[in-house]
Amino acid sequence: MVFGIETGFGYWDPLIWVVLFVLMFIGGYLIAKYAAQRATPFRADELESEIFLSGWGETVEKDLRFPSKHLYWGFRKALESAWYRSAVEEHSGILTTYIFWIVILLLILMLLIAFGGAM
Amino acid sequence: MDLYSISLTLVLVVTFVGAIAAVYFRDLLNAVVALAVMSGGLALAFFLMEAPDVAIAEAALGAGAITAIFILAIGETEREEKE
Amino acid sequence: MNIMEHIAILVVITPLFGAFSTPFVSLAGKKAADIWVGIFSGLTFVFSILLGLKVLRSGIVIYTLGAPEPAIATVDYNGLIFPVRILLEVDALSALLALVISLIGFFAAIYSWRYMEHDTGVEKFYTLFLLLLTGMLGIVLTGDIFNMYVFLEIMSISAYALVAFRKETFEAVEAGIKYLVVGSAASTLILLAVAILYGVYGSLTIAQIAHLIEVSPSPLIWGALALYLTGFILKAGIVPLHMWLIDAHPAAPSSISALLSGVVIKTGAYAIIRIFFTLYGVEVMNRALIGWIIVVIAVITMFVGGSLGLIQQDLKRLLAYSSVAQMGYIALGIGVALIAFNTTAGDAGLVGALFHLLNHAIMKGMLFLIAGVILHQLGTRNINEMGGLIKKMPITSACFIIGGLAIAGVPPFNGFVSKLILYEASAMISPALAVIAIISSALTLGMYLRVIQTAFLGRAPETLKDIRDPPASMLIPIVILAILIVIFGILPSLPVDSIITPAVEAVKNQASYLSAVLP
Amino acid sequence: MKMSEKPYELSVIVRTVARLLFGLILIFGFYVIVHGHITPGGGFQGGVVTALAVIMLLAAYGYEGVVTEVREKILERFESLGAIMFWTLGLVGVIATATYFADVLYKGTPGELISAGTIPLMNIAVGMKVASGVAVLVIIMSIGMYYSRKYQKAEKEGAEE
Repeated sequence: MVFGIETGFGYWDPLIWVVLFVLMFIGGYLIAKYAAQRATPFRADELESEIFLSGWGETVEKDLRFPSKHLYWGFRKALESAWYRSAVEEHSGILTTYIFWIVILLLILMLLIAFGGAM
Repeated sequence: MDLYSISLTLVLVVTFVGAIAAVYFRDLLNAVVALAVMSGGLALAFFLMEAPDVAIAEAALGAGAITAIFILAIGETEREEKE
Repeated sequence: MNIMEHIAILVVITPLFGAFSTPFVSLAGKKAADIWVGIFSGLTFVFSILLGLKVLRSGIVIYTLGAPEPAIATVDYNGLIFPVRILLEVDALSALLALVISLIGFFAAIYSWRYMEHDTGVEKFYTLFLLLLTGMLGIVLTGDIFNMYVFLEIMSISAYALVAFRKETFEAVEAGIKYLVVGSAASTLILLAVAILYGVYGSLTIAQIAHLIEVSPSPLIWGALALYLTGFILKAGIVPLHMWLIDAHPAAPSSISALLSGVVIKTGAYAIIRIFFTLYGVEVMNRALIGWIIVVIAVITMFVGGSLGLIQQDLKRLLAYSSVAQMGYIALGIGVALIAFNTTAGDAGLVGALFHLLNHAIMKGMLFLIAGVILHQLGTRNINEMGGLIKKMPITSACFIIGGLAIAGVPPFNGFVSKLILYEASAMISPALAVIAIISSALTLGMYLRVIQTAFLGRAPETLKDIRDPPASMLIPIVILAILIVIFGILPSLPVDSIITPAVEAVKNQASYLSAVLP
Repeated sequence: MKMSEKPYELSVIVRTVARLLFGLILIFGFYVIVHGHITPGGGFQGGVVTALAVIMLLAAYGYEGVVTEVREKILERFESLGAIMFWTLGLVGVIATATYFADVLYKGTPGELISAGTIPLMNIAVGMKVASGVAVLVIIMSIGMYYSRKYQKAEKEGAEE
């Protein structure tokens, strides 16, 4: 079999995934087509076509772009104070910080390897 | 102590003093001259340790070219180092 | 002259000649220089393929400079036979790296034809470009630690100059100077390590030093190992010495970013593998300790790269953080291979590391070329200013989506296969490692989904009206690399069986590397 | 610091000595390059010495005084030529059915000037490359300074008006 590969203690066959992906695409396309047929056409002139968005004002079509900062916002919010604030501060772009890290890593590796490296 | 060790020690002391002075001086031109002295001492040390090839390279580059480049660059800046 | 006999040196000297003849050729105009560079990087690629075929067919290739015959590496001095000559020693690992480097180099050269059309001083750009290629190929092919340092400096100095090539932008000059300072610090540490090894063993040939370390390990060499490791960790862009990469890779012209992120940092990984498995050998070192150091660094690298990439707004900066994260995966494979050397887990770790190295070179090379296309066509690198690009430039967008999903480890692309092997290898050591690796992969997926969602899908802003796919000479390298991603994903055993497994065997078989040179 | 009227020029003594020494240093540099295979020194060291002659002129006369004598575009080509020469001399070994960099030319008697095969030629190639490379480096630096001086001066005059 040309497809597939041994991975240590398992076997990975991409062919089945390819078939699955193709089936999923066909299924999604059919559903989208069916939905497009069945959906009521949008009538802007009629009163009942106004969209009610949970009490908010109607969204303007121009604002419907989805900026990148909204994705994974929960993850970022959760780690904001614990990790991101200090990490972004550390990447300050100041050259002495970079040199500082070289010295620190060299010290750690020297201590660990010079005294424990030999068998 | 034979003559060789004495002269080598002397040259290395000159090198060391030059290096310290290069860091110590606040006038950049003086620091560059001290650096050139250090390079000269280093070149002499290389020569005493029977590496004339390296000595020539060190003398030409360290004492000559780099000093000239530094002096050209200092001409563009303030001479005194400020806090 | 028989070309196959001299193939090892031809791989190194072809780009070298191209580099220094380009200023003369460019007197005849920019078109001539373009074609000249295309010819020479293409020739390098062809020679690398031939070299790889020779290594696969007849084992380790020795090429000695200045000897009456290529295979004579030793000198007879009063009955004492030992190697002193400068030599290239090419095993399957070196050949694999040379192939990857010259592949990405060739595509980046062709891409540069149109990408650099608005810049001045293109002949200097091409000279530095080919010198960068020379340096990388020299590092992976040489069998001599001092030559490795020399080629490392050739590579690094051309990289510093290329990062600062667009000298009219403040960002490029600043990044270039930062890269210069930290890169020189790392090179100095590496030179110090070479000096220590030479002082202890009186030799510079890798095989000879490895043999002497096996016979009489001196305590000084562990200091040299720490210096080596620090230097090459910086060159490989692994946390905590990754910060220059984040500044330098976005600032360079995009074809250079593709080379820097695709292959230049891989030479650091290659050197780490070569030092651990060939120069020192796994027998004399405390494998568990050093392996765990590498694994811990790798885990931190994956998390830092993934999590900080998630908050970037600049496309090329995001790609640079992604490179950091992927270098973590490669380091994880190396660490696992050290801890569990010569077991199923160790072999899988090495296969995963080398396969991911190949895959990441292709994927990140392609992604940076696409970032260059976007910069060239739109004039912006900010993700939030893009949108709906898939309608304007369908081929480029399709390639980016393929590359982004592949690098995030989505089946059925090639990144998934190599990451799967790495997950399983690390799970055999400790399941927690595999969990962290999968979480980091999810972070990578997050950052690429952001780009795909915001820049390629969605609605186009008013400002982007007449945007088209780039000209053919920029598009063809991207498309070929995308096709390679899909092929390696669907037929993973094709590259693994033909080039990765021989390289893994070469890494594990230190004895044959030594016996090829020693009398 | 007060700016002198001329952009960059040292005293007459320095300029005269520099003009007189220029040729001598150049000749010494060539000597070190050519005798690289029999005495200490070689292409690199001699090249740096040769470049020092140009640097000395630069220090004494400034960019304007030197650019008429030494053109950096020609020096750049010269540097590439040195590299190509070195590369080609390496290839001589391959053509003579040995390996790259093999020393196949006439060996001669050790200690004489015409001996050691390709090595003196390689020294000359390296000398060309290093001399022109270091000289170009400093000339380009001083070009940058010349223009920044000019720019500052123009700005000052603009501010006075």
